[in-house]
Amino acid sequence: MGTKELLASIEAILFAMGEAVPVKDIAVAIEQDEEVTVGLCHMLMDKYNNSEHGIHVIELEQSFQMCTNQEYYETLTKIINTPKKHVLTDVMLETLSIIAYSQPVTKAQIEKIRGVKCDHAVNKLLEYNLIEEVGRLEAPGRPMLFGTTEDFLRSFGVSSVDDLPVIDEVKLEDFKQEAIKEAELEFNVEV
Amino acid sequence: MGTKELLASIEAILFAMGEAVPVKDIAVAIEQDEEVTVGLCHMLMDKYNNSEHGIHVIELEQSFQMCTNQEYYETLTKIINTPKKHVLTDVMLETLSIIAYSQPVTKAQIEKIRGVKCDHAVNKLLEYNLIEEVGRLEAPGRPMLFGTTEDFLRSFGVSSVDDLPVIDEVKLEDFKQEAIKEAELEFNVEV
Amino acid sequence: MDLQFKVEAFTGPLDLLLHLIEKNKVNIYDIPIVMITEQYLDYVAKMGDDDMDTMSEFLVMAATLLRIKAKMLLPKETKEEEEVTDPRAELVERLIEYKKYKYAALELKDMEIDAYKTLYRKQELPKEVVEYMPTVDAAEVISNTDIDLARLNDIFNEVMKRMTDKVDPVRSKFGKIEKEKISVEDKIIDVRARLKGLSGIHFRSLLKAQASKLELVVTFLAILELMKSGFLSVRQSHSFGEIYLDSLEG
Repeated sequence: MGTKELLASIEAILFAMGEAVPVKDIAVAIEQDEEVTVGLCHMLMDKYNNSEHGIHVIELEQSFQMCTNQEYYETLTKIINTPKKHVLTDVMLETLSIIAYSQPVTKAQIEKIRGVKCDHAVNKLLEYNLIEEVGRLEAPGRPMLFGTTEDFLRSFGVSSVDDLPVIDEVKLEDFKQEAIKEAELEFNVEV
Repeated sequence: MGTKELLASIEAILFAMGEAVPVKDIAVAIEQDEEVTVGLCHMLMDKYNNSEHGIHVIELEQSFQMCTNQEYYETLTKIINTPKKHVLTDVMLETLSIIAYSQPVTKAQIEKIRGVKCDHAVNKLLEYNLIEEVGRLEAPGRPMLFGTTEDFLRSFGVSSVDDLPVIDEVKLEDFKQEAIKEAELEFNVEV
Repeated sequence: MDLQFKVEAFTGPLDLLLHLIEKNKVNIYDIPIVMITEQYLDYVAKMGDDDMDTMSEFLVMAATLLRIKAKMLLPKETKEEEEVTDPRAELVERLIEYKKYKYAALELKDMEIDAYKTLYRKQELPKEVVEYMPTVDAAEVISNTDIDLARLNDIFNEVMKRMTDKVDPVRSKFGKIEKEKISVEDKIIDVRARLKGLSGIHFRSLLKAQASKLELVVTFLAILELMKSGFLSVRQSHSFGEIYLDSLEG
């Protein structure tokens, strides 16, 4: 085999093996001594290790390995993170509204208001960059405090959380009255 | 990104992914349209698919994949445990050729051509992932339709089922002559 | 001629038939049906019957051959204009069709030998790529929904309403949480306090003051208990008429 074929052989070996391949194993496969083999591997490195290649060849102790050129990691992240649909579920919206109006707030506080766990919703909102950690509560366990992000405000076209529509106490009182009326109605029907 | 960088990106993608990567996924990752992407992949094929490379790039329907150059198989066997080969019997090959050339096709249609039941062969081919269920025929009993898989293309070294060798009458005649000769030989031995 | 065949040597009756046609160097479009049928039957007779399934397929073909043979030997009763179809035509068509795939199978076999020499690689993504979390554009997430500030406000109001309902003193009596707190003893004290010194109290008005089904039931039990203990009496002027409660306590 000529140099070209030997280089191609090493290329095939490193590609198919994936992991780091000891020089002595390569030498046996291409039927050359180790010194020649190392020389050939270095030639292959010269050929591959430039920005025109998405594949690089690296030397590790007495081994060689093929790997991805770091310059192209970003492209790779795009292929494994195919754009997902970012959906806001009702639970996420509720959690977001509580955080928006009660910030800074802990998970436990959100759960007290909603009556159910909210870990998943909080994690998703963090991932969506709508909320962020804004500190820790000075209380046992120092729980994390969450608040909305600047991106959140921008998305709604407001510059500060103070610009969020006010929740009026009158409305809350209305709810209470409504609840009482409902209870009475229910009672009349039953008797 | 210039062409060189785009080619390097595709190189990185195909190398890292290992499996066949759909053109549409590559297109998204390199932020080019599919047509341009196919063109770039073909350029990469031109660059790699010669005896100076141990790595080749193959096209499989709407996907591209990196693999080793067949020429270096012997060298590779010295260092790698080559994957176990599925033994395909004549019955399985006949069944497979009917599916490959007539897909999508039902078991009943295969049996009509071969004049024998083919359940065993079909099950084995399914097990070997050479064929798969591709739908159901709109007919009484809604029988399953079979077609070949991507593994089939790889196992027989074709890019698409359209690239399967054409069975023309001339070839059939050649085949006949060959068979006659074989038969004569066989006959002479047998008598 | 002593032909030694193995069953597995042929993939099926069509395969055997093709073999016989080619061995005898006869034209597939003009099969000497008598000879071929004879040889075919000869072969089938030598077949072991250990594989009944395969055997039956071979016998079906034998029957077909015999039928064709019979048709060809029979004098042709045809009207002059009518074109005679060769009894062998259908079989020939099947043989040609089958032969096509048998040939393709041989091609595939060759192709597989070469293709097998190609090796692939397992997916190996760099750690940094696998662990990478894409940053999500918050504005895009929001714009994908029909949510605006007013909606967010409404949602918060709804959440608060639900919470208020839960802690509301009246509403809470409908809930499951405080069920256990209503005891007959408490109700007895309650009813006695309300009725003490009064007579002609509407039974209905007493029940009306109760907020939940559970309280209704407990109040009823309390009244029964108070009657039994002689603290109050119950009267009704006629069936389905108003029920009055009279306290027997001063």
